[in-house]
Formats: sequence, C-alpha cells, structure tokens
Amino acid sequence: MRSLGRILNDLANPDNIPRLFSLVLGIVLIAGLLVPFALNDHQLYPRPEPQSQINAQDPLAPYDRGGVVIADFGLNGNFLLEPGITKAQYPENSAAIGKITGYISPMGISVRDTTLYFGTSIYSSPGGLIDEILYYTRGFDTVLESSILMMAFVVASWVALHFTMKREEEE
Amino acid sequence: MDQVIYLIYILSFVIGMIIGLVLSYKKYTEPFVSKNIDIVALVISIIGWILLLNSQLIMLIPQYISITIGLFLVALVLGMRPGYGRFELVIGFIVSGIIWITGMVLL
Amino acid sequence: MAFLDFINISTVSAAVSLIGAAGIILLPKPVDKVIMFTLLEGGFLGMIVAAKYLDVAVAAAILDPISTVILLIAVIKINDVRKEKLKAQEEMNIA
Amino acid sequence: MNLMANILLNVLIAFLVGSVLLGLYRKVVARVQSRPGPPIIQYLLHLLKFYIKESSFPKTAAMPFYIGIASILMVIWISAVIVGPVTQGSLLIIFGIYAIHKIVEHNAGSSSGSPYGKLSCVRAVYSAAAEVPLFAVLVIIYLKTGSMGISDIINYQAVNGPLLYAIPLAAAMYLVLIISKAQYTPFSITKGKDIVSGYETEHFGLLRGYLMISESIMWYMLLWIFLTVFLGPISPIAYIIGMVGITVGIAFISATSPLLNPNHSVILQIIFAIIGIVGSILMLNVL
Amino acid sequence: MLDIYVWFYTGCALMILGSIATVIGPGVKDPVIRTLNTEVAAVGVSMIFLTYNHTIALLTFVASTLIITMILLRAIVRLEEMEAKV
Amino acid sequence: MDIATLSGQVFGYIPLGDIVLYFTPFNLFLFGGALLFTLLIALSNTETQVEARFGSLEDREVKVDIGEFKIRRFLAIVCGLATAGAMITGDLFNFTLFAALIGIVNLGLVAAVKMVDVLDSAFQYGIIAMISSLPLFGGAAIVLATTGTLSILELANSTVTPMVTFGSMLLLMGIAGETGVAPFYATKAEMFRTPGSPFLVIIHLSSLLVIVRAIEILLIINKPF
Amino acid sequence: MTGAEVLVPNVVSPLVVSIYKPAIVVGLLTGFIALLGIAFKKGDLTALILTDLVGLAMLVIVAAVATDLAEALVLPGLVVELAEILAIGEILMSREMRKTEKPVGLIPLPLSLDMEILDTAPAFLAIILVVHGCFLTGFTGGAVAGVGILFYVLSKTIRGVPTHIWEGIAGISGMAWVLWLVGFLLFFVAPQYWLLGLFLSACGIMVKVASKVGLIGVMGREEFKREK
Repeated sequence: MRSLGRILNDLANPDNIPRLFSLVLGIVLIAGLLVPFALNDHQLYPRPEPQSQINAQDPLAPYDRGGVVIADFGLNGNFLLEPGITKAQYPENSAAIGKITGYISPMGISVRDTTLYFGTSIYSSPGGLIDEILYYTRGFDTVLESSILMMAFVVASWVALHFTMKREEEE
Repeated sequence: MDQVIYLIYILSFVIGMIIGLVLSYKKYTEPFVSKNIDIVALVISIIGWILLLNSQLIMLIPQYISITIGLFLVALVLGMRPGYGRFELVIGFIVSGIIWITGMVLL
Repeated sequence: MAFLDFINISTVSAAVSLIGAAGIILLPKPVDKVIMFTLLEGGFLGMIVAAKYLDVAVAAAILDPISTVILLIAVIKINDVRKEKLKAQEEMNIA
Repeated sequence: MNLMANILLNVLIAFLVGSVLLGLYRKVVARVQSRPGPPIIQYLLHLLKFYIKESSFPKTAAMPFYIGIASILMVIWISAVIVGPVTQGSLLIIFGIYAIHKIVEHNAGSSSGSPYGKLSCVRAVYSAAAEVPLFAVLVIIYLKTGSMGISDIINYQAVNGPLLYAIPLAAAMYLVLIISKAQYTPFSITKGKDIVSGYETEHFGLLRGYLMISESIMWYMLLWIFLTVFLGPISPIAYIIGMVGITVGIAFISATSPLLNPNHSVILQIIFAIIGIVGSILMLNVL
Repeated sequence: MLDIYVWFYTGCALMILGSIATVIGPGVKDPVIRTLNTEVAAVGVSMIFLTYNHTIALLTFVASTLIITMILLRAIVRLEEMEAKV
Repeated sequence: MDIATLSGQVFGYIPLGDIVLYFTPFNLFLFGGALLFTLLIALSNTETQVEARFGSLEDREVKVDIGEFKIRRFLAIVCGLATAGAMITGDLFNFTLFAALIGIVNLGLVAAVKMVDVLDSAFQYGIIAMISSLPLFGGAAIVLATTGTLSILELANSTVTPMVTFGSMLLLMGIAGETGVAPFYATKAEMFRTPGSPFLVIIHLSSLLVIVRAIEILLIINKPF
Repeated sequence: MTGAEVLVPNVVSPLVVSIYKPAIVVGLLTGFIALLGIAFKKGDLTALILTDLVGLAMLVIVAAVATDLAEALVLPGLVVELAEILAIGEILMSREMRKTEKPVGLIPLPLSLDMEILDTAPAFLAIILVVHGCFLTGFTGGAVAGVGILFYVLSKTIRGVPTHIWEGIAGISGMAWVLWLVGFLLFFVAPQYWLLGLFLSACGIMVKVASKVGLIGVMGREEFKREK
C-alpha cells in the first residue's frame, strides 16, 4: 500500500509527466501500425502526378492549375477570362473561387516567358493555388497560424527581454 | 399545473420546518433531551402523517390540500430543534402506516 | 549497359546524401560533422536539380551555406565555452 | 405553461429541494457519528442568514472578478435547470456546464487571495483531471442510446428498461462523481477540512449566499440527472425517494470514510474512470 | 518514375536513420551533436516533400529548419555557458 | 444528421470559404461562456497573495507588477477568444489550430512568472504541448486521408473505418496533451500557484471547454451507430 | 498546352496512393523513436531537441496526403513547431538562469570570430534572400527573407539592440498582422477586390514573418557575436 502511494505521488510530479505522456503516445503510434492504411483517392484539391507537369515542359510546373490571365492592372476586377480549376469543399461560399489560382503577377508573367523552371517562384508570389487555399478558402486557418506565431513571439520576446537578455542591468 | 403543486408542497414543508424550529426553541430551553415524549408534538405528527399518507382516504378535502397540510404538520415536528421530536415522528409514521395498511387491506 | 542507366543524377545524389548522413552520424567531432553536413546538403541539392525545380535549388543553395555557417559558429562557440570552463576548473584545482 | 414561469418554478423547486437535501446530508453525517447534528433546515437558514448579513470583500481580492465569478456559478446552474428539467435538451450542454462549474470552483478560490482559497484552487484544477473523465459517462450513455437529448434518453428507457441495468459501471462512475461533490467525502479534496471551507473561505454575505444557492441547485441537478438518465421516466415521488436515498447513502460514506491525500484521491478517481470507461465499452461491445 | 522512388526511399531512410541517430547515436550526450543529427532527419523530410512536389512547403521548410537550428543552438550554448545541469 | 442528436438543432452558419462555423445550442452555450469569462478577465484586477513570514510577525504581499499584468491580460484575452472560436468552429484542422494557439498562450501566461517551480512546470507543459502537435495535426491528416474532407458537417456523413478511429484517437490524445488534461494535469496544477487569478482561470477554462468540444467532435466523426 | 484534365485530375494519382502507406509508416516510426527517446532519456534539453524530431514526423504524416490542401496544411504545422520551440527554449533558459542564480553566467562570453564569410558574405546573401523573399511573399517569402535578415543581423558586430528598436520591429510585425486580417476580411466582404485582398494578405504575412525571424537573429547575436 505504501509503494502504491509512492507511485501515485510520482505520477503527480511534473517532471515525469512528459515522459509518461510520450511513452503512452509512442505505444499508441506503434499500435497504429496495425491499422490498414490506405489513401482515399477522392480528395479535395487534388494535384497531378508528381513530376508530370515539369516533364511536360510546363513553365508553371508544378502548380499550374489552369486559368487564363490578362494582366491589365485594372481595378475593376476583370483580370482574367477564365478562373483556374479548384475543387474546394464549398465552392458556393467563395465568390471569387479559382481567380487567385489563375492569377499571375506581371513579374511572374515575364518570368514564365523567359524560363521553364521557375514555376514554384511564380506561384509563391501572389497567386496560385496555395495562396488561394491559405488566404481564401481556408483563410481562417492562416489567421490562427499567424496568431500562433505572433503569440509565441510575444511570449519568447517577453521572456527574453525581461529575463534572459537582461540588457538594462548590464549597461 | 403539477409543478406548481409540488412547489407548494415543498414550500409548506420548508416553512413548516422553520416554524417548528422556532417554536421548539421557544418551548424547550435546554439542549438535547430525548427521553420524554411531547404530547402536542405527537398529536401533530400523527395528524400530519395521516393527512400525508392517507390522503386518498379523506374525501372531504381535495387531495393536494390535505397533502400540503400534512407535509406542513410533519415538517413542524421534523424541524424541531436537535434531539426533540424524533420519537413523535416515528410513532406518527407507524400509526398512519398501520392505518394505511388496514385501509388497503379493507378497501 | 543497363547497369549504367542507374547512374543518373538522382541515384548519385542519393548516394552522396546517404554517405553524408552516415558521416554525420558516425564521425565523433562536431566540426567533421559540419563538413559531412554539407555533403548531405549537396546530395539533397542534386535531387532538387534532378527534379528540375531550379528556383528551389537556388534558394536551397543560398540557405545551405548559411546553415553551415550558423552550425560552425555554434560549434566554435561551444568549444570556446568548454575550454574556458576547463581552464576555470584547473585554476580552481591549482588554487 | 409559459416558459418563463416554468423556469422559475423549476429553479425554485431545485433550490428548495437541494438545500433541504444538503441539510439532511449534514444531519445524517452527524447522526452516524453520534452527534445530534444541526436541524435539517439548517442549510437553508444558513443561506438566508448570509443574505441578510453585511457583505464585505477582502482587500486582496481581484475585484470585479471576485464578484462576477460567484454570480456566474449561479447563472450556470440555473441554465442547467433550464437544459435539464425544463427543456430536456442535450446532455452535452450539461457536460459543458459541469466543466464551467469546475472553472468557477477553481477561480472562486484563487480570486480572493486567501491561501486556503489558493490551495483549494490548485486542488480544483488537479481534481478536474479526474472529474471530467468521470463526467464522460454521458458519452457511454450516448453510445448506448444513440442520442444525447434527455427526452430521447427517457423514451429509450421507457422502451428498453432503465439504463442502470444496462450500463451499471457508468452509473457507478457517476455516483463516484456525486461523491466527489459532496462535503467531506474521500474525493472532495477541494473542500477538505484541512483548508477551512476551501474556495468559499473568503466569501461573505451575499456572495456566500450565491455560492450556497448554486450548490444546492447543483446537488439537486446532479441527482436529477442520475435518476433521469439511469432510471428513466419515474414519478415525482420516486424522484424524492431516490434523491433522499442517494443523499443518505453518500452521507454514510462521508461519515465513515477518511479524507484522502489529494494526489491519491485524484489518481484513485482516474483509476475509477479508466475502469469504468473501458469496462463499459467492453460490456457494450460484448453484450 | 524511378527518380521519384529514389527520392522517396532515400528520404525515408534518412528520416529513420536520423531519428535513431538522434536518440541513441554515438556521442549524443553532447547536445550539439544531437542537434546536428536531427538535421539528417530534416533533410529526409525535405526529400519526402520533394517527392510529393510540395515545393513551396519545401522552400519554407528549409528556411524554417535553419531558424529552428539556430534557436536550438542558441539555447544549447546559453545553457552550456550557465553550466546548467539539464 | 448526427450533429442534431448530439448537441441540438443547428441554428446557423458562418461560411468563411471552406471553413464553416456553425451554431447549435451546445456550441452557443460554450461560446457564450468563454466570451463571458473573457470579458470578465479583461475588466479585472489581480488579487494579492498575503503570506506569513517565518520568524517575524510581518506579512509578505505577492503582487503582479504592471508590466507582467499587461502582457498576461493580453495573452488571457487572446486565449479566451481562441477558446470561444474553438467552440464554434466547424472544421477539424481549424479546431486543432485553435487548440495549438490555446496551448502556446497558456504557456505564455505562466512563463511571465518568476518562480522556478512554476517555470519548470511551464516548461514541462510546453514539452507536452509540442509533442502533442504530432497527434493533433497527424490525427487530422489521417482523417483527411481517409475521408477526403475536413469539414465536420461533411464528416458527419462519412463512413467510419479503422483509420478514422485511429486518427480520432490520436486527435483525442493530442487535445489532451495540448490542453494538459488528465492524467497529465499535474504539470498544470503547479502553474496555478502563482498570483494572477483572473488570468489563470482562462488556462483552466480553455482546457476544459476544448476537451468537452473535442468529445463532441469525435462523437460526430466516429458515429458509434 | 495540355488539357484541364491533366492539369487537375479528378482523383489523386495512383503513384501517390501507392506510397502513402510507407510514408505513414515512416512518420509513425520516427515519431515512435523520438517519443521513446523522450520517455527514456534524462534531461530537459534532450527532450527539447527530440520534440523537434516529433515535429518532423508530424510533417511527414500531413504531407503524405499529397494534395494541394496537404501542402497548405504543412505550413501551419511548420509555423507551430517553430513558434513553440522558440517559446519553450526561452522558458528553459530563463528557468535555468533563475535556478543557478549566478550573475556571471548571465552575460555571454566574448568570442572573436575571424571568419572570412562573416565579413563578405552577409550583405550579398542577405540581399539575394530578401529580394527572393519579397518576390515569393507569403509564409515562404517571409521565412526566406527572414533568414536573410537573420543572417545579416547575426553577423553584424554591433552588439545588443535597444529595447525601443526591438519594440518598434515587433510593432511593425503587429501592423503587418492587421494588414493580413484586413486582406482576409476583404475576400468575404468584397469579393470583387480579391486581388487587393490577396496582395494585402501575402505582403502582410511576409513582413510579419520576416521581421520576427529578424528578431531571432538579434537574440542570436547576443550569443554568437560578442566582442570585447
């Protein structure tokens, strides 16, 4: 009975908790290997087979999702004739769906016309499917993740400025 | 309307207990005397329990009034200051229990 | 000649990175490890080039030396710190 | 009947019955320990007394919070009455209410600045580790009946018989939870004798009245949920008998058992919870 | 097609090797060495990203691994300096 | 739909593209509760702990100084809002992100404290929170891989496979770790010994409410029937 | 150009489906190994380093879904990992400082580094990275440009940063965050201005991430580049 009490007390010690937790989680993970894993091929936002676009000499590979651009910089919103292809969960909730996917910045257009191998850069600058997902259809996620970064930074910089760096005391 | 009646029951029970407590403090000054039986309390308890348990048998007044009054009277005894009213309560319960059983057997 | 077909940029860079990884893991001295780390990164760069994503390769090529430099600085610094500490201990022992 | 009047009635009933039951609880504990004990009505009188008394606030308290938290406790248990007996809504909401109750319990303690309150607060947090899984019995009920709606559960029991026989372990877990909410039982570490009145130590006057009202409503609601979801549609008389019976039973436990060290108490409850949950799920699958 | 498998399985091998090396590799008592060994696994992850053509994620990952390494090394150096026993 | 039998009739939606927030009585109650507490915290002062000293008759007052007060109040409000958001979100990944945000903010709330023991338990809690990002995001990803969707409204109609169950088990562990709930609460309980009660409440509030909500979500996904 | 069907297929390609299982297994195994390491190795610093490894396992499991959505989900995972390591590392340091209570230990040792690369390279590399980062925008651009700034700041010899400059930079990143929020709202309030919203979002995020990463460089400078 006494040893039981000691075990119970040990379990309440903060130092042991992460280790207990990781042990339990590790066991769960390894048990997960028994589960039959298979990828359901009906997914949202599917992408072409890896390397197929770059092998087809597509200058926008690997993020070409269609759409035709007219870069006239008119602020009336008519930038394109044809939006890109997106398979969103609720297309009806996004009025301008596909437009970001199809959009390429003027600089991006000039890059596209000069070289075949800069598709990633073109589509990481404003436009592209990832931007559409990150800022538009799943923009709320990005609100959170940038807030997470901000909060972590607030915490870290507060701790750093007040404890770790201690600039005031030193100078 | 059911719930209103239950509320009335509970209220009469609670008020009965409070009054019982106040009265018994007036009547008995010394704490915790448990030997002798108080006749008044006994009578109240018997009447209360009879009204409470045998309310079907009493045709004169509506059932909920008799239960309300019965609860009130029982609560008077139940709520007496600690040490008092215990035997009265039990005796009242037994008496009315007997009446209830005989009533059930006879009717 | 089918055997030689296997020698393309992917497999070579895979081999390079595996050697680099083995080096990082097995070599005892941190500075050696940093050198092997560049080998590993080189293999990885080769893979990106094999995949024809030149912009990624450019960015990775710039970021790799930086990470090597940061690792180097840290290793030098920590060696410094340890030396200081040893010296301080010896002084303590002499005194 | 209109909704407002219905709510008012049910809250009043919950409050009066709950406070009389808590009085009975103290009486039974006292009698088991062969003391005369207070009158049964004492809890209610106590509560009324606090209303008349002057309210004073500790200088160290975290101000609007200290008052707000006591009122929130009342608000949530009144909403529990609304969800439970009045509208027979979802059990999940009651789960949520219980979670918020734990939070209030914790913070009523710490907001006063009293060391006893603080200890009680730490224990409240600590015991949440055990009580929330215990409250997860509701999930087992959902697994059994297929609905979280209280009215659906009642209908299910009207057809299939009381859940008490179908998932006894869940009922036992729930009883452990009720035990942990009663005073001076092995599991009620937040209000142990060693820390004066626990989180209520520094609440006087009106605020204490609030806390006591909510506690009585809570006691009524916990018992009501037990009787409703485990015994099914029963008459008001049966409710009263059941409530009195459980109260007396727990009072016996409380009067005869020792207080446990917080660590041990919590981990024992966790063990109960694990056994209960795993056992119930096994039983559901096997039977 | 072969390329893709080469990248993928090299990545997998590096990940597993790197993680084992980080946990029980030679000389991992020294936190600097441990951190260096995590880099192996990180490169493995990059290769897996490359396989799936997650190039934007890959770019971000390479940059952020660098930052994480920097943070970790800073912590290690600082702790070493303080002669903390962790 | 399962959502109705679990938490009551759906009152309305806020569509933000693929992420659809929805309201049921249950969600609304928790949402309101979280916001109420947040408001209360935003308005409150902190308490003062008075401790006796050894060897003398004086008292020692432990207070929260103004810089610490401001940063902690800010973090507490963010945490309250995140909790409120997690109560009504209708997307699995969004929910996990809310949980991650709550985790990091909770960590911050106690990191500002100067007691070694509290910092220690904050660190241990932080380690757990980081570890649990694996089961959190990994679980959500496994559910996504199996069902092809992340929206809870859609998941309510999808079929259950062992993979979904495994994914949601991971998710539950992740939530438990991220919020520091049972049986890993000990790390958190230590953190509550510091002064600053209005801010500490939010730590507790967020973890309990998120757990309650997580149970609802997992029941919706797994559909025991 | 190829047709729309080739650009975006209806289903995920079979190749990706076939390598899903190995990818998941690798993720789970890595996670398992790292978790066992945390469970059985002593030391808080060890745990901190190993959690990094756990994060990597998570990234693989998410990436294995192999859609654009999965890629978009990897980014939050990355950010969360980075943010938490930063915060926890800082807490660990401050805890140890309080524990040891040695005033000498508070000040980093001086270190004179004579590395050629630190004199010539930084400006060049930093400019390339920042320009590339600005072109990329978004998280990616922020991280890339941020590394450029970090490296530049790190290799400067002036030590320390006055608190008000620090707060200024942090304030800029806060404003960038607001910018991003405005962009996000614009998408739903006024869909016809989606392009404006896109640019606000992308540039806001980039400025935010880059400035924060730059501040990490300042923190690093305290350690690595201190001269007498």
